[in-house]
Amino acid sequence: MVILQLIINAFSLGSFYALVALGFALIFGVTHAFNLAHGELILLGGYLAYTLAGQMQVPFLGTLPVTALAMVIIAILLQKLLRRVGQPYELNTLVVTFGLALVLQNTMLMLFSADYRIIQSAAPAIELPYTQLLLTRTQVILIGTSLLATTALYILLRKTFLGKALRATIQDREAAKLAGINVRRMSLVGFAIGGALIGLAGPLYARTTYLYPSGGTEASLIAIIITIFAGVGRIRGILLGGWALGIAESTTVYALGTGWRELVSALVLISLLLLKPQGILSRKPKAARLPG
Amino acid sequence: MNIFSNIFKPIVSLVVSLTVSVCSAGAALGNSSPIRVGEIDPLTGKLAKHGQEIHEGILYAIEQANSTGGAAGRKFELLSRDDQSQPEVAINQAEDLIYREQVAGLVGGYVDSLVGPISELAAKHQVPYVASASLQQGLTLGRHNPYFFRVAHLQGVVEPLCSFLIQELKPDRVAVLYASTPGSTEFGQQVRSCLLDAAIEIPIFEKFRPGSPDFSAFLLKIRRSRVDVLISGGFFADHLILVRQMKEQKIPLRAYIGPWGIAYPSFLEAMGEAAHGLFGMCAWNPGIAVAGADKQSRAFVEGFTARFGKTPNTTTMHGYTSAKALIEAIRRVLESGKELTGDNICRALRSLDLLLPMEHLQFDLKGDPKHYQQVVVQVQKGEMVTVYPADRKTGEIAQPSSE
Amino acid sequence: MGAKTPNILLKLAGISVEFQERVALRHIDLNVEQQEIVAVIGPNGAGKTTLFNVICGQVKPSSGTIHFDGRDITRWSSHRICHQGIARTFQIARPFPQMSTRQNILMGLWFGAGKPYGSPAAQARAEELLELVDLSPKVDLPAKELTLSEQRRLEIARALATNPRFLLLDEVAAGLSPHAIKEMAELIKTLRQQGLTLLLTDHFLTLTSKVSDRLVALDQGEIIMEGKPDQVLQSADVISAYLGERNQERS
Amino acid sequence: MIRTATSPAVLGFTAALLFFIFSPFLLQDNAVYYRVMTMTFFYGALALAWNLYALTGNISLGHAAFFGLGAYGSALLSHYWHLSPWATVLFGGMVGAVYGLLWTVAFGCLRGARFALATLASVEIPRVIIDNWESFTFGSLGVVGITGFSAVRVGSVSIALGESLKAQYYLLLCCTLVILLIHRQFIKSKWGWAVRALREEETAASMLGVNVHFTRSVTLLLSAFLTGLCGGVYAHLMGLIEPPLVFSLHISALPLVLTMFGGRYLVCGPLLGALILYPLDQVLFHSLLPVGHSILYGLIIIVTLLFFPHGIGSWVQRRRTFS
Repeated sequence: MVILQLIINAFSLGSFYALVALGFALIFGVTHAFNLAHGELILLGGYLAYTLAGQMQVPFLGTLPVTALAMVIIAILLQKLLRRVGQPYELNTLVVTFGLALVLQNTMLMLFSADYRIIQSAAPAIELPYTQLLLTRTQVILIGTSLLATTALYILLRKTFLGKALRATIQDREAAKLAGINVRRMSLVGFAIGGALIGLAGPLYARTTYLYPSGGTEASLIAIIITIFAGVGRIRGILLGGWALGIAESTTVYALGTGWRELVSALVLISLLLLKPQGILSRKPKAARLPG
Repeated sequence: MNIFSNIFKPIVSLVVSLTVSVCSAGAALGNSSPIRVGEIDPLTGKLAKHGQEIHEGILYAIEQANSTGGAAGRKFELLSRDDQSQPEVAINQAEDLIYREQVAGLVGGYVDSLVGPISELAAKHQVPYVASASLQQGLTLGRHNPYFFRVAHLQGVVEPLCSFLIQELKPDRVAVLYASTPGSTEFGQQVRSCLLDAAIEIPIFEKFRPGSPDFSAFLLKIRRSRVDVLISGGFFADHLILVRQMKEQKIPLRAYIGPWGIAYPSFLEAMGEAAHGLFGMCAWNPGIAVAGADKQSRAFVEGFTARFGKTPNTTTMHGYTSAKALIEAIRRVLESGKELTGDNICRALRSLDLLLPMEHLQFDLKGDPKHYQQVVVQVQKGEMVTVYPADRKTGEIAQPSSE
Repeated sequence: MGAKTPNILLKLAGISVEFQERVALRHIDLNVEQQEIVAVIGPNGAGKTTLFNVICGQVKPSSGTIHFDGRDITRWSSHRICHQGIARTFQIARPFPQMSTRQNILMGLWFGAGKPYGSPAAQARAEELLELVDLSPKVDLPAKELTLSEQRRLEIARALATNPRFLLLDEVAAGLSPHAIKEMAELIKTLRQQGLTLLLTDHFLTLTSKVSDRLVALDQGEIIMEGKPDQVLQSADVISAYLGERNQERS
Repeated sequence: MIRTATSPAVLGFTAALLFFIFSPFLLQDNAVYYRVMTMTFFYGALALAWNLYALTGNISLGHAAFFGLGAYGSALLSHYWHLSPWATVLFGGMVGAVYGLLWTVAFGCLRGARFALATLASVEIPRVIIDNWESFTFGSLGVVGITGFSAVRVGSVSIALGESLKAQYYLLLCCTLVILLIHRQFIKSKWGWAVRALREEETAASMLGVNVHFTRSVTLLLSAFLTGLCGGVYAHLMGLIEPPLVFSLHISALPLVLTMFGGRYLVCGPLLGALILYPLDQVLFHSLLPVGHSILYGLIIIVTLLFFPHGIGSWVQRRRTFS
């Protein structure tokens, strides 16, 4: 029973990680912009939701569309800024967004003060019938939202024309250009969708952990780790990667102790990078990369 | 030398001295010029919350002193600096305050590892330093530093907690979770040794990194090993998650004790109902003051709330107390007509005997406070009730309502 | 591998390459004689580039041996193979994009032939090679600003700078105008006269049939035909491999 | 290699060097200047050491591992065996290099984002072990009271490196100059060209006779050694270390930012970044805006990178990249 409960908790933690990562993964995949200010944007979304929920009494789920919309706008502004960044793009965006992260962090410090904010959920946990397993409402929302968001994104990328163009851009920018895809517009679309996902993650972040102005670094780190973990452009991999990390961490804490959590996740990550360099879902070995 | 000065003086002033003129209006030491007090705190970054609380306490003490006429007709001026929780930054900023801004004394400091280097700097430049929230024993244990004072220490936390556990709660099995910071680690070790002395079992003794987003696996372990008391040496934010997950998972505990971070009005506000029954510790809080200082305490709460628009808490009070000590010492030096030197201020600090809301402030020879003692409080229906020690009790221990 | 035949420079025996799921090369035997020009032809995905990669040490064969000038070089790494006198170009040109044309060639001279960057010998040889591939007017341009065909020529010059005895040219004719192909053919013949042995691949057969002594037709990782250009090009197997249905599915 | 006429960069460098050598004679005992500049040189050295490996095109986000191991190696050796700091710092460098060797074995085939991430994760391994091995490393309590640098006797003069800020200033200036010299020789030499070739096109470089694996590995070892050395110097300079301090993301990220800001292909680029950003932040921004100093810092980084994608040095030194 304890093990099952552990697994439920691990899945919810993993879903949380995946949600935090989704926006980053999409933006990185489509545009190769390495957005270190990702965590700060999530926090911004979280603060927005906190304000809505606290001062205007908007129900929690009602804050999600508002923050998503707001973050789409901010992400588009970010794209306009990053468009000016010169080559090498990945590295330069990394440094520029590092600066942006500092600016955002301190702006939030001034706007929202250094106090910790949390969106409380008053509802008690649901006890699953015939077992003693507990499922809290936050867990339900986390697992549900991450599944929904992943599925929606997956369908968007696989089944729609826009998605196919996006996917082509993720896989090979040059080839996509040659195939007549407007890569610049795709990058705008990528940022917009990424922004919506960030807006979705913000309120959940505020509900699962807490908001404080310099907390964005951790969120960014989680996002980067899960993205590379999953393999760039693999949406289902993100959910799997999040779950894998959640399970690794939970079992470590349970079996070894809280102090070893970071070590085991680091080891899992490194071994995955070495054994499956293309991501958790990959089957092809890396030699296949060579032109044959 | 002359040639060099002619060529390099402009450049030197460009790089270094220019900034002097920008930020400080020249540190003249005339008789009517303000008395400069320097403060170093983590104003940004992860510890910004507590750093800013200390800052507000210090600022309030300075403003209060100025509104009552300053010291011997001179006003106080506070210069705050951010240490970014890094020792080299703390040293740079302290040096800048001492050398360029020529402050009369230093206050502030939240992290032990930063208080240490600043105190050494203070000794080197013979400037008094009154640390606001320093705990570790090592700081005052080794080399004697006559310029270092602090208004808190770890015994003031550990001793009341241990006797509360042993005399009042009498638990069978205790879990100790502590943060991987020097202060919290030392706390964990001392609590363990006093519990072991009292033959109380400690099935779980673990360290964690502050800022973890999830404790559910740890809580499952708590449930499995059937501990009845959890002592959690984490901080404010860690309690937010840990307590909520504990309530959600319905972990059966007789007591949850968090020495840091629970006894804060903002914590009670953030947690709401979920905070009911938790134990915390504090040196002061609105309504909790040392004997004889109730009136002073109420005045502080009123004044502070009017000034900053929020309720002060124990961290604020640590900042206030440290600044108050320095201000009082400076005032005594000036009023006795002596020169305002570091040595004179330190002498005044050592002979200080002040009744403040948080403690009856007297420093011993090492610079430690003589009477710093925290109390154990329990959150009962959104209020903090002092439950230990007996002479400061305002209510009885309530059994947690859940389960 | 018996006694060394004096004329054979490169000898592949039973080379197979497998990437986890598919076989890229199956049991290839191939001999190239001194000063011979051999062309490997075949449709896309036949394994031509993999064959080059195996010879140059970028892909390790799962079985078989490679001998060069009597030495077993099977598991050597690329840079040692280069120092033995093998040089190559790539299907998609890979110049050093930020370096100038001259610097690109100087790299080959320095690391491949041991002629230090600033030395007069290196400078002189670089001028010579630039002349040879007709890039003299573009010496100081960054390589990324050259046209594709110029990049290919640069790559040949850079490969020659390592002072090779054996040169592998991957898709030499791709993207070249008929005029440029003619020039390339001349260049290849000149190189052979200077004592080089060449192995080419050519997808469209436009160049190879003119210059090569021998054609090797590859399909699905296997040699299906080998011989004089006319013979091979008329073979039904080769034609079907090029025109076959399988090939159309791919595109 | 080939020296053209004295360029503005060489002039600028000489002027700056002369300034840093002689400025203490004018400033007498300006403690702030010494403290800040000592740390500036320190971060400059760290950035130079970091950039050595970044020149191979693989960006590391895990140099804090070398730094922390260097700091702990040095501090513990000094604590348990009371060796001279000079010896322990060298040992710290070697500990860093040993971990670098592990990297070359484990991460040898990783490139780009994957490499960056693997290095980022690999910082946690020594950090968590040191944090939990309390009996030997003192765990989260950190190592305190690390002895400072011992006095050096030059002829009849004894220089107290442990106490004198001026001496520490010159010590760090010398360290940085040495690392700068290594960095310069590295960029200008055959080795540097090999590194540049494999950065721009690795497969082609290997086919031109560059031993890619060896070049990468030795470069990493050198970078790790120098970073470990810096860690050791830090431990003795500060007198205390804790796992979160020396294994922090800050230590990994700051060299990257300073280098990108200064110009990562320039001989002096990383140092230039440190010389501009660090004093500006510490002396000016901190005192102007105690709470918001990072906003100014961040804005400067954004604006510079938008207008000078190759770093501010590219403006000072207009595309004088290598030769």
